[in-house]
Amino acid sequence: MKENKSRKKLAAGLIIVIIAVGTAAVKIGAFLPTIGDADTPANSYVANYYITNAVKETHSYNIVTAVLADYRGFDTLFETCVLFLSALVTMMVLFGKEKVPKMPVKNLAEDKYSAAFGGDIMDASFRIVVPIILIYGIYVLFHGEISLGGGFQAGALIACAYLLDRIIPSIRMGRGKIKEETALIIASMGAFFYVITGILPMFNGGNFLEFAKLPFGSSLAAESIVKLHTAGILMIEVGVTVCVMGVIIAILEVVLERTDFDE
Amino acid sequence: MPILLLEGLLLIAMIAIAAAIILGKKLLAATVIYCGFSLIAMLLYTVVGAADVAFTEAVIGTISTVYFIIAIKSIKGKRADDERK
Amino acid sequence: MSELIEKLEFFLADRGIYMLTLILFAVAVYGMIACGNYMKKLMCMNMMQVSIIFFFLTFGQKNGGTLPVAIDEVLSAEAYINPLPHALMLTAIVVSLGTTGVGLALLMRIKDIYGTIEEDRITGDGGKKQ
Amino acid sequence: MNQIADHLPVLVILLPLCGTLLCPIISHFNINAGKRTVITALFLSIVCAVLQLIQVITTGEAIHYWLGGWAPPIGIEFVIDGLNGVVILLVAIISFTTALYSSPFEKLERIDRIHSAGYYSMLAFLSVGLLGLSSTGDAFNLYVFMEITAISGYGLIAVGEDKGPIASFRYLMTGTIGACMYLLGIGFLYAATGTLNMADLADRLTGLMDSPLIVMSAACLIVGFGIKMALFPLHGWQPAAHSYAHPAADPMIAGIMIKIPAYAMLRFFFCIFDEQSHVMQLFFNAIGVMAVIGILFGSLKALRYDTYNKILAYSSIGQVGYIAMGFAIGNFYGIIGAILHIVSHAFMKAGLFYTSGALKYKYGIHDINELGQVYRKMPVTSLTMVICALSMIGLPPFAGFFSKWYLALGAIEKGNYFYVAVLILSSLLGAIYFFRIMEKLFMGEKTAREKELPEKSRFELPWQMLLPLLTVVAAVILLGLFNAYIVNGVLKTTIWEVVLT
Repeated sequence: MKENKSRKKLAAGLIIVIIAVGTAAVKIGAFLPTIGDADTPANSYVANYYITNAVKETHSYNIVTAVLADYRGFDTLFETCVLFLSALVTMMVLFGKEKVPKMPVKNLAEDKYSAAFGGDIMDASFRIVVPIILIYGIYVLFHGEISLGGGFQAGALIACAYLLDRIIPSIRMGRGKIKEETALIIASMGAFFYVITGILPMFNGGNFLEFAKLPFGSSLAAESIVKLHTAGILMIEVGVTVCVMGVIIAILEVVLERTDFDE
Repeated sequence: MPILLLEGLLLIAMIAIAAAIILGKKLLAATVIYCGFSLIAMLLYTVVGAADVAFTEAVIGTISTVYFIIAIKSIKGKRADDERK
Repeated sequence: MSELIEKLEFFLADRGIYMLTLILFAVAVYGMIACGNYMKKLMCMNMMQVSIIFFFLTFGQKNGGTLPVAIDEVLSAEAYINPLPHALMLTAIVVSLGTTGVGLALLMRIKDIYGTIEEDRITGDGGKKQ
Repeated sequence: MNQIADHLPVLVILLPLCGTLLCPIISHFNINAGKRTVITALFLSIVCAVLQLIQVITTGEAIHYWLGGWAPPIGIEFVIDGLNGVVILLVAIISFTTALYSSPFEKLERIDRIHSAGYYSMLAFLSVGLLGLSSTGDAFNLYVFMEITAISGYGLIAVGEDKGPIASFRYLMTGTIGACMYLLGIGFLYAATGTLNMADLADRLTGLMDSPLIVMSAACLIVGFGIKMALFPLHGWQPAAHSYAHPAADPMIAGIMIKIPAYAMLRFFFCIFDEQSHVMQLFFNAIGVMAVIGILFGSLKALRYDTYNKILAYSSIGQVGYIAMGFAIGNFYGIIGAILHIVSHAFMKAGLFYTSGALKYKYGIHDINELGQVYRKMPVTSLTMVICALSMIGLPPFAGFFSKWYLALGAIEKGNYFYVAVLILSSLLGAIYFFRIMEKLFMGEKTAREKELPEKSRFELPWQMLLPLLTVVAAVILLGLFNAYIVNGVLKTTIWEVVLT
């Protein structure tokens, strides 16, 4: 009874919020630029510079990747750091503290249907899926500047491939586990690789993350500078991939450690 | 330009899902609906033209739903343990 | 009928989409404040972030613009959608994943310590006690 | 790296970042080496901060550092002027001393490798976030740094005492709402101007100040920054978070984590928005009301508690109110007062939390009723406590007096005597609750019993803990004695040129 009453209260509050904010938002919306208009300040000032110059300056056909990895590469560095930090915090909060008591291991051959996460069909199909996911992940990584995708998605896909391998069969078999600490170290190394990529130009007279001054090319011709931008973007994407992969593996390993699927 | 109409419909669906999650009773059901929410969000990003963001949202939606389900599993599992004792 | 649709679309372009986005934002914030269950609070937090991300993407739209993936080297500014909000929101979306991960970890720890994730039970047990 | 001097602004942040990223792998081989890496990196960061501040003062111009070599509206830039040079130095000093201070606690708890390395990584990440927050010149970059600060803060609060996780979870909820409000505010600004660089925003906003978009944006930013700096009606997360955080990291969380958002708010409201416009005056009045209620509420609430950390936490709510009051006054003296209060209160509150941690370390004391006669065993700690408390109350030779003095001058110049009355009243209340602590300290009966510590030290505390205490005492006294030089030599020109234009 009491629960029903509180739910009614909740619903009433919800309706009030929707109506109140709706009426207020109609007024606010009128001041915001009309959707689809190309001449608003948001669409015409800095954005046009990116669109017209990105390919020329960075040789990255995906303009979003160009902005993300080159023009605003510093943001992306700290975005990677945020992910690493979240893995670190998860680890600090959960690792080694009052684990769930593991159920005694039953004779697994007898109830293999209940023991595994998936069952036989998943067990058979994942063997086909995992290599494809891996290949797709690597494709997304190296193709990120031409088509959609980039380091983050690639890292997540590779981590997903590992996780399928981890979740579906190995609760029965217990093989192929990356330790939590190892995963965390992999993640930190990925982020550190990003930082190193940023520091290298500083030895060559450039600013932090200034890919045009990467100490790889010898000539200062325009073509080689564009190639240096490509190299720089690729390097940081690799760093992001490694970091994201490590982070997702670390978090899920920590969490899986506390979970029983034997119910 | 019927795209805006589509956007509006998707947004209304998202508001409905948000209300359902807030008012719903069962946690697991809320998680499954939340998965639908991130699917609609992905569609919305695609409609708007942000294909990169949609790709990321698809990946993140999957991962965060897995997080939520594992968390519920671990929380539920322990409660079952407590009751057994 | 088509006239009605045209009017509706004009309304949506002018203010309707913003209105719906802000309503979604408000509903999510309301859920974060009013829901008693911490898991639901986390879901509402995610929804709030989605609404903000969508808010940024809305005013990057352009009539007649296509995806910001260039086909050739000569580009005109009108032909492509504004790429800057997309790049910003990619960052924001990843940050939101990080926050969710931390939130879930804390949730499990709270479950370990208090044995529940309902807010009234926790505050009743002495969460607010000095 | 032929010219290190060119890269100082980014090196200040990069050194702790490298330290924190290398800490897990180095700790894998040797725990102490990982810890020392972080501490060394933080120390080098202080050196860079000092060098860059000297460079700013001698040349008299702001340093602009273009990250990635892209010019400002296209790329991200760091802007270092006299104002944030001081704030960066403050953050670097407190991060270093806190990292040093943490090492004895680790032996006390006998924690394993991962937790030790993770603790130092999080501490250094907090430092990175705060340093970035105060040096960046890009609005969206500020959001990213804000999240770095917040997430490392959640971690450091959650690994604290038993109620840490719940305090941390509440902070996570509130803090995320704050960050989203900030992002919404940036969204409105971006919709109105099309740029994210702060200097460029200021240029393009002239003449737009009465537009409803800007009003909405300012409202969102007040809520966002207000949550992050625990301004009065939005302070809900703060007392629990500050009381239950890890005792070694608490000085940093309580000392600077709520001050740097206040500094960022100053940058937004005075450098980007036109503070003379009619709309902003209304907002400043609103902030003033929040500040006054916050000051009185925090001081009164602090009287009610017996837990040392709770008293300090509620006192922080009041002290943040002073900073907000400085913004509300809005003239030269008000800004000077706010900036000086950011710096001096960071040292004072960090010092008080250092003493709180020392008491926990040696006696396990949480409650002020157990403080009796502790001063005989811990003279330096008691001295620090007394000096910081006197400075908090606002007695003349110490740093806390001067910030209140400038705030009062500003209020008088503006003709607002109500603020002066509030300042005096709250100083009296502060005197009451700090003298309560000191009375217990010097006149109470002896009740506390020493804990058994893992290692004996020659002094009352290990030297790693004494050094931060002495640093804070020195800073509070020096800031008081050389106040005129700091104001005239460093802050004055910058405030006239950058803030009040």
